[in-house]
Amino acid sequence: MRRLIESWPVYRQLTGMDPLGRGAAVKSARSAALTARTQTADTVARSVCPYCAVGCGQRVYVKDGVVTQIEGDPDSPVSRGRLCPKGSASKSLVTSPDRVRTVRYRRPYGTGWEDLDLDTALDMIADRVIAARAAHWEDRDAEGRPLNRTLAISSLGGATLDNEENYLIKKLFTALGAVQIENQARI
Amino acid sequence: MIQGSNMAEAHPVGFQWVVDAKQRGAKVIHVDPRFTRTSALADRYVPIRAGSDIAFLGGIVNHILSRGLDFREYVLAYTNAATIITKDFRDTEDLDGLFSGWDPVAGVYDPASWQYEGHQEDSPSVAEVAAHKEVAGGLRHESHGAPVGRHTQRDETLQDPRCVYQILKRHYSRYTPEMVQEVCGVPPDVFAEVCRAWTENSGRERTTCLVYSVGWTQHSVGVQYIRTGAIIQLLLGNMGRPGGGILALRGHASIQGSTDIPTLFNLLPGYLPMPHHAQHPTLDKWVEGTIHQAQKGFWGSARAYCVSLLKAYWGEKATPDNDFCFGYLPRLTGDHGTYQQTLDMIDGKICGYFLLGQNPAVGSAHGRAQRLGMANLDWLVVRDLYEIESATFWKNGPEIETGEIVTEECRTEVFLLPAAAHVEKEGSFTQTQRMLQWREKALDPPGDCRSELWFFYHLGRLIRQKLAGSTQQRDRPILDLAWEYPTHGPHDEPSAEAVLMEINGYTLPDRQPLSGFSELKDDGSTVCGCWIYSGVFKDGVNQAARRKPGTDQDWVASEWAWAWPMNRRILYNRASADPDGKPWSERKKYVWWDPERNEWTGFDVPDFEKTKPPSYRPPDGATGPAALAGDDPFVMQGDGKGWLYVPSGLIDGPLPTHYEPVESPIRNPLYKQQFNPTRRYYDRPDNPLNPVGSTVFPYVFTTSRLTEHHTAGGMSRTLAYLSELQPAMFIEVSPELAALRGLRPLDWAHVVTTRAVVEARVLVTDRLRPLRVENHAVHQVWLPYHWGYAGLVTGDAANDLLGIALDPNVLIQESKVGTCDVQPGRRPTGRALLAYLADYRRRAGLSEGNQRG
Amino acid sequence: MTDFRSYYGRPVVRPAVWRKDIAGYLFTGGLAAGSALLAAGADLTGRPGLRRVGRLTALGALGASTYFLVNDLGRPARFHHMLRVAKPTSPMSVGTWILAAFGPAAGLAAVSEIAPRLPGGPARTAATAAGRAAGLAAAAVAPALATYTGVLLADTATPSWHEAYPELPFVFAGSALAAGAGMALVAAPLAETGPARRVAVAGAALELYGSHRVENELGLLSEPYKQGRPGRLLRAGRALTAAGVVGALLGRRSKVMSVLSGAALLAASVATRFGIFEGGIASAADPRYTVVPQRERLDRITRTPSTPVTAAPERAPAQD
Amino acid sequence: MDNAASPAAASGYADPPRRMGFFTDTSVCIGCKACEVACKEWNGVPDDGFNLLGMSYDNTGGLSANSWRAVAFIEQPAPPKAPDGGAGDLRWLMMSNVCKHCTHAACLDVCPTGALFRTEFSTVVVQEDICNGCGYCIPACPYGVIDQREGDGRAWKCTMCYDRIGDGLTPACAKACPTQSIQYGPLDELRGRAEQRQAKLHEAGETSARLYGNDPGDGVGGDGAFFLLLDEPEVYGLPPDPVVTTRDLPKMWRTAGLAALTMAAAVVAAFVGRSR
Ligand SMILES: Nc1nc2c(c(=O)[nH]1)N[C@H]1C(S)=C(S)[C@@H](COP(=O)(O)OP(=O)(O)OC[C@H]3O[C@@H](n4cnc5c(=O)[nH]c(N)nc54)[C@H](O)[C@@H]3O)O[C@H]1N2
Ligand SMILES: Nc1nc2c(c(=O)[nH]1)N[C@H]1C(S)=C(S)[C@@H](COP(=O)(O)OP(=O)(O)OC[C@H]3O[C@@H](n4cnc5c(=O)[nH]c(N)nc54)[C@H](O)[C@@H]3O)O[C@H]1N2
Ligand code: SF4
Ligand code: SF4
Ligand code: SF4
Ligand code: SF4
Ligand code: SF4
Ligand SMILES: [Mo]
Repeated sequence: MRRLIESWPVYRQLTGMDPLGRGAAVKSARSAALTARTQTADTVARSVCPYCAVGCGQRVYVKDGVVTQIEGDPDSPVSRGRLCPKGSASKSLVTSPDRVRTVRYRRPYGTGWEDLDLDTALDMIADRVIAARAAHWEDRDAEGRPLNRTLAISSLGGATLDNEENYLIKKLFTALGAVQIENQARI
Repeated sequence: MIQGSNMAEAHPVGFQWVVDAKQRGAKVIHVDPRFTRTSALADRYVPIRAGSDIAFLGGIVNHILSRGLDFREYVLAYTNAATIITKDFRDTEDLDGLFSGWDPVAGVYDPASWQYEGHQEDSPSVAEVAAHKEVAGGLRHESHGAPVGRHTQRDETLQDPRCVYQILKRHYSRYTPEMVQEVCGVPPDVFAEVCRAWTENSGRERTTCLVYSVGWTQHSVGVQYIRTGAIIQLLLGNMGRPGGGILALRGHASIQGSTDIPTLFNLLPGYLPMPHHAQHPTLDKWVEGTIHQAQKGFWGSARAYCVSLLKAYWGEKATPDNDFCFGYLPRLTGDHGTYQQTLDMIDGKICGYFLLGQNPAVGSAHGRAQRLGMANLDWLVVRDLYEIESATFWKNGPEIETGEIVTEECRTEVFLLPAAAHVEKEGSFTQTQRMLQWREKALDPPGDCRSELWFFYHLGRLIRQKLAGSTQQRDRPILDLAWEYPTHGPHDEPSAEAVLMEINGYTLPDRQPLSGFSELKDDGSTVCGCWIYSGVFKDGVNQAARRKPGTDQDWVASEWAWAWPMNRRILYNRASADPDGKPWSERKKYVWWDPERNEWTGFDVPDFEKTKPPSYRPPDGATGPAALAGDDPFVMQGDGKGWLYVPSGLIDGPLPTHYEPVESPIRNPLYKQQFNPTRRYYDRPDNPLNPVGSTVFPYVFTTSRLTEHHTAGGMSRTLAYLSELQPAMFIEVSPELAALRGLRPLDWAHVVTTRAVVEARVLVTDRLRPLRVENHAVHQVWLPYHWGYAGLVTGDAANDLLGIALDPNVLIQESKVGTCDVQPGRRPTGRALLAYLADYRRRAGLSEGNQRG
Repeated sequence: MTDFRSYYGRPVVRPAVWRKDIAGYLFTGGLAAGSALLAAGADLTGRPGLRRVGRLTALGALGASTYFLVNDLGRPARFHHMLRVAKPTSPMSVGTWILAAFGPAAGLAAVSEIAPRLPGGPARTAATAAGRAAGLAAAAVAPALATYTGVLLADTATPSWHEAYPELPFVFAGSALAAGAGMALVAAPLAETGPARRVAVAGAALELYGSHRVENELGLLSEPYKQGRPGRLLRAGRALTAAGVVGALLGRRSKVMSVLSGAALLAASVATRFGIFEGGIASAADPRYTVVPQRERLDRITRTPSTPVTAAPERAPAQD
Repeated sequence: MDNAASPAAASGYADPPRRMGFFTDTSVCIGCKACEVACKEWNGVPDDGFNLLGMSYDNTGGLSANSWRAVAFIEQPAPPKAPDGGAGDLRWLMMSNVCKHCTHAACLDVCPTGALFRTEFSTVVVQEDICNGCGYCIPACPYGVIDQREGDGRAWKCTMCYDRIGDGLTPACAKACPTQSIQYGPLDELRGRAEQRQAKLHEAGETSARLYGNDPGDGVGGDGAFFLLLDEPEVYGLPPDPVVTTRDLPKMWRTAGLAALTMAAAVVAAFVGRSR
């Protein structure tokens, strides 16, 4: 009871240094306990903004398996901790409920999406790649010079991806004889 | 000097350095068709007609040369100004817009007459040039310049009429301030101010930095825009020096990386060419194709780079006996670029398409062609974070509305696979200054989301598994592929560091990481996935992951991440010192020769052999790096010089020349030749162009970006916090044009080209203004290209307005300028839209057989 | 009209988000106060009919007031947070405590009206005494209840409210008296309405004088009270007040006349409150009323006229 | 003056830390709106609707319960050229508006629940666990800052990232701002810096530069978040000479007292006068 009364701001107004009830007397327990959630994160990863080529440094804070904040990395000599609106929206980019999180499949002539198991999808894609190569393989040109390729497969994209990813993409496609590999550098 | 870039909006955080410089007293000039947020912060904004930059910059070259304002010592020592050109060379000034060697049948030049004197025989044949054009060979020169022999004839007095300096002077003498006004719409007093500012702020004590980005590249003469900028920067001695240079602001997070380790049809990692069926039948020919035999510079070791890459691809299977599996590489026969592919899809030539974080339905030129192409595939794999337009064209696109795509009749099988986001995987991005920055993984991706690394590793594994035992010759390369990477975690994620290690390179058989490309061997004893990245895993340490705080370092901050090549932050930095190796000025010192210690030293890693003194002169017969003299700073160039004049390697000529964009309201005021004669254009009924000077399409439009959105919108129109900031597709028009066409603020208007009609809300603004060009007003309008039909905020895609016409050197589309009509109100819908367009085409005099007016 | 510059014609200060509840509360609070005062007077002067009407009205109006106040809260369930603090700088806090004092008193007074129905004896006596004490207590607080609302509105950045701070308490005091009297005229026995008629006259005089000043003495800031709906409301209020007073004075002997004039006074009070309320909101919604007086004040101080106005290039309309 | 320097001390904090504030230098603002986004991401503020407003590039439309930073865009003819030439004949002004964290904060003074309070850093913060949505703070603010959130009912505005600064961090908006148009720090330091910046701009011929809200002698006792502007405040949607409404409160109470007495007297007279 006493505690209750002592926590009553009017009481604190009357007894403390804040008679007008402007500051200390009216601060709530919640306010008193506030801390920045970055301070209580489980882990912090040093990352880089996924949008543009400035390459601003980011720190990614994770709590209970969820990204709770992404902000500029002050250590970065490129960005000095700053981020533009896009970089600042990175948390939404990662956590948005609108992100696709499961495989979506549209069958030929289909009118809507269907669910598909990831492994099945991978398997189906592998089959299609193999079939396209087999059906449209070009061994040699008209003069008998080697071509070793297929023009039935195309790929586009890479500028949002990691160097390691682009490396594997180019390596695999090249070994498969697919040459029509392109990305944003062309546009 | 910011031109062709909207740095404050497209690279906002980079722009902090411009603001800093401005506060320290730098003057900022912005040259752009429209007043942007960059202009708002500039000291001087110069409005220019879109597509006329060469005339503007050429005028500056003329200003410099006619007054002798060049940094003569630098120009003489470090550029090819003194080099003599063949006597057969004829300029556009002599041939009304064409250089000598034009072959109208092949549509390319025979560049023999452009060569350095004595190098005529080095010139590629017309057939080779034509092949080069098809495969965008120019892009290779991003890193290594064109092949040219080392010995050149020079006139150190610069008086010889055939020396580059004099040729340049003659070529640009007609680019007078009056001509600049006539072509660009820039008044002479404003132009004079720019000339003065640029020249006065260059030289020994001062440097000027030039910034461009896709406002320059996306033109049918884009490469030559940049070339003109390079000429000015070389003439004024701004290259290789701190505060100088040309800052090409690149686009996506790792667009630089995806060019270095290219997912591009014509390149292999490190700008090695994809072999061409005719030009590169053998390993030797292929290696030769990358360099000139007697070339100076670091391309001399190309064989080691090539062999090490083949070793990285085919591992133990690659042996000297089988030319390191060179035969496994697929061959190019011509243009396999993205736009050619699009048209091939329409023509039913392509079965399957992978979209790996790209959204051509909105982002690529000629959106309608993109979507019709995708609707004509057997299968499409879209890997993305969001349900983008390129994954939903079969149910939501504008062609559904017009009936050109009918869902029930569209056969394309679509797999939309969710991608892992940047925090859900580890790996490196290469940012715009060639710096690789490693990202730590923060958490696992949710649900079915996976990295590209995972997808391709396992796809490869699965295909190899399915093909195991195949005796088909075509399956050898995939079965022999070195495809073992350690995996970890619940999803068997491959190790990105293991891949980076392969990219860096290691020795065989003991797998010791290499510390740089100079350690590469051509005998198969080294593996290296991308030679220019060699060193990123030096000492077995992931150098890209270095995170020494910038505040704990000097201003070059070379211990933050890692830049290629060899952690060098400014390229050609040897030029920051004078020929004797002393800094040009104390204020601007960067890298210099330390005579005490007999080595190059400074703030950065010297872009020069560390112990080669300035006085070094190569012995006769030297090639490769050894052929570079102690004062040849442009170490990747065939002659070690900065090229004012490009004798070899460019499709459209050795000197930048003003041509009109493929769609222009006026005739070329300079020459009879209207367009870039070598531009790449796909002449087909579904790719019509607006006729030159058409009164039906009287206005100029340009398309670009907003701070608040990102490219095709998949990463911004999906997010509420960005969508609300720019919630609707709009068009900016000047008050004058608004009055002319009856456009009212916030009302609808629609824009028409021969390809499409796009509607948008109207923003009337003084930031756009009509320019007086050739004595009449040219009205320019501007459209952001971020909108599409998916996402939280939707709108018509500006790219539908564009046709496909490309720069001949790199096959980039001209999306920065076109002509159009603008009308008030919303556009027609459904079938009526097609009729409306057909009527426009008819009025413009375009019939189905006549696409070009 | 003075030229001024603004940001696309957008308001500078934010109009109150209060709904009609608060205008209603201004009226019911005043009615409660006026009635409580009349009831106390009637009690002391032996006018049970008038007393009863006063007490019951006070309670009813108080109930309505409470409803309006709570209903207007964004988080009604947190109404009690008002009692966390006692802040003299906050008219709403002061008002809360006034209501807290007035409410039980008025309630008790009203409940005591059952006294006559109680069996005689100590219970009835006690109830009567308690009723008197409570009624007097309520009456003591009533003037504060009636006038603090003037401060409530004036203590804002809403230009035409703030500028009217010398007038508003008087307008509201008058309006409260007139309303209380009006209710008495409607419901009390004709014979006991004498004081109510006199109160009506006094209230009307205060209200009319005050609102005349509000509408005419605030310079530019009077404008919102003269235009549009607020102007119509205030004009109606004036007409009704006048009619009510005349009726009150002339209709001494007619119940019908009394009821009509009482109703007119009540309606007048409603109209005046809503007029003042909405006039203030209108003044906040137009940047002119914020910018021009401040700019003039600044120019008076610095004596350098502001940058000449080149018609601002506001090509776009102010709003979507 | 002492209390003005540390309103926290006047609000019951013994030995408070230095007063923290914002200096927003609009002359380097690039209108990128990172401040708006960073604020929303940190504070979980809902979006403000997708409306094209046609107010140059401002589609936020000012501060609100759902926009605690809002960037204003003004396109206008450039003032007469500075000696060494200007950017041309056009100017595009941008300013990131925010709560001023007034020294004399009307919102705080009028709040009947104590939800609005002065922190130890002298900032003004709404306590979301206390606010009952009475709405009084809203018309009280002379800058039109604080606002009620639809569907939520409570009042919201910038907290100067009370949770962050308590841990020694920079507020999210200031941290993100690419050009440091928003500077966060001890208020007295910021005031000094601002004066230097203004002087420098004047030297450079940018004579339209002026400080706003930096003067502890102004009608609100100076702002905890003040600005360098390039035109009159009203052009940016700011009041030219705001005065905290509670400055007149004593007079108001006196008037109310007088009115109350008048009222009481009138009633007494009505009963006493005739019954005599
Ligand atoms: N906010 C934001 N930032 C981005 C992106 C984004 O979408 N949004 N995208 C990223 C990507 S992928 C890229 S490539 C970069 C691009 O960065 P930028 O190239 O800066 O972007 P743009 O806005 O396309 O074009 C720049 C400017 O070129 C101007 N321009 C158009 N035609 C001409 C011309 O003929 N001459 C001259 N001198 N100027 C012309 C346009 O008016 C525009 O202001 O930005 C990256 N950063
Ligand atoms: N008219 C006109 N057209 C233009 C331009 C112009 O200026 N004017 N600019 C051109 C330029 S420079 C460019 S770069 C293009 C850009 O055009 P696009 O690249 O087609 O557009 P983005 O929206 O950036 O597409 C990238 C996609 O990658 C996804 N993504 C992001 N990260 C990942 C990841 O890790 N993995 C996977 N699988 N997906 C990911 C995003 O969600 C997004 O949908 O547009 C070009 N088109
Ligand atoms: S924060 Fe902005 S500027 Fe920095 S990398 Fe990201 S998108 Fe580019
Ligand atoms: S600006 Fe308004 S909301 Fe902010 S502290 Fe001052 S009065 Fe309160
Ligand atoms: S709305 Fe909330 S913060 Fe505002 S005055 Fe009322 S209780 Fe205080
Ligand atoms: S200080 Fe924090 S709460 Fe205030 S505007 Fe900035 S980010 Fe938002
Ligand atoms: S973040 Fe900084 S530069 Fe960007 S709009 Fe906000 S204040 Fe201006
Ligand atoms: Mo790009």
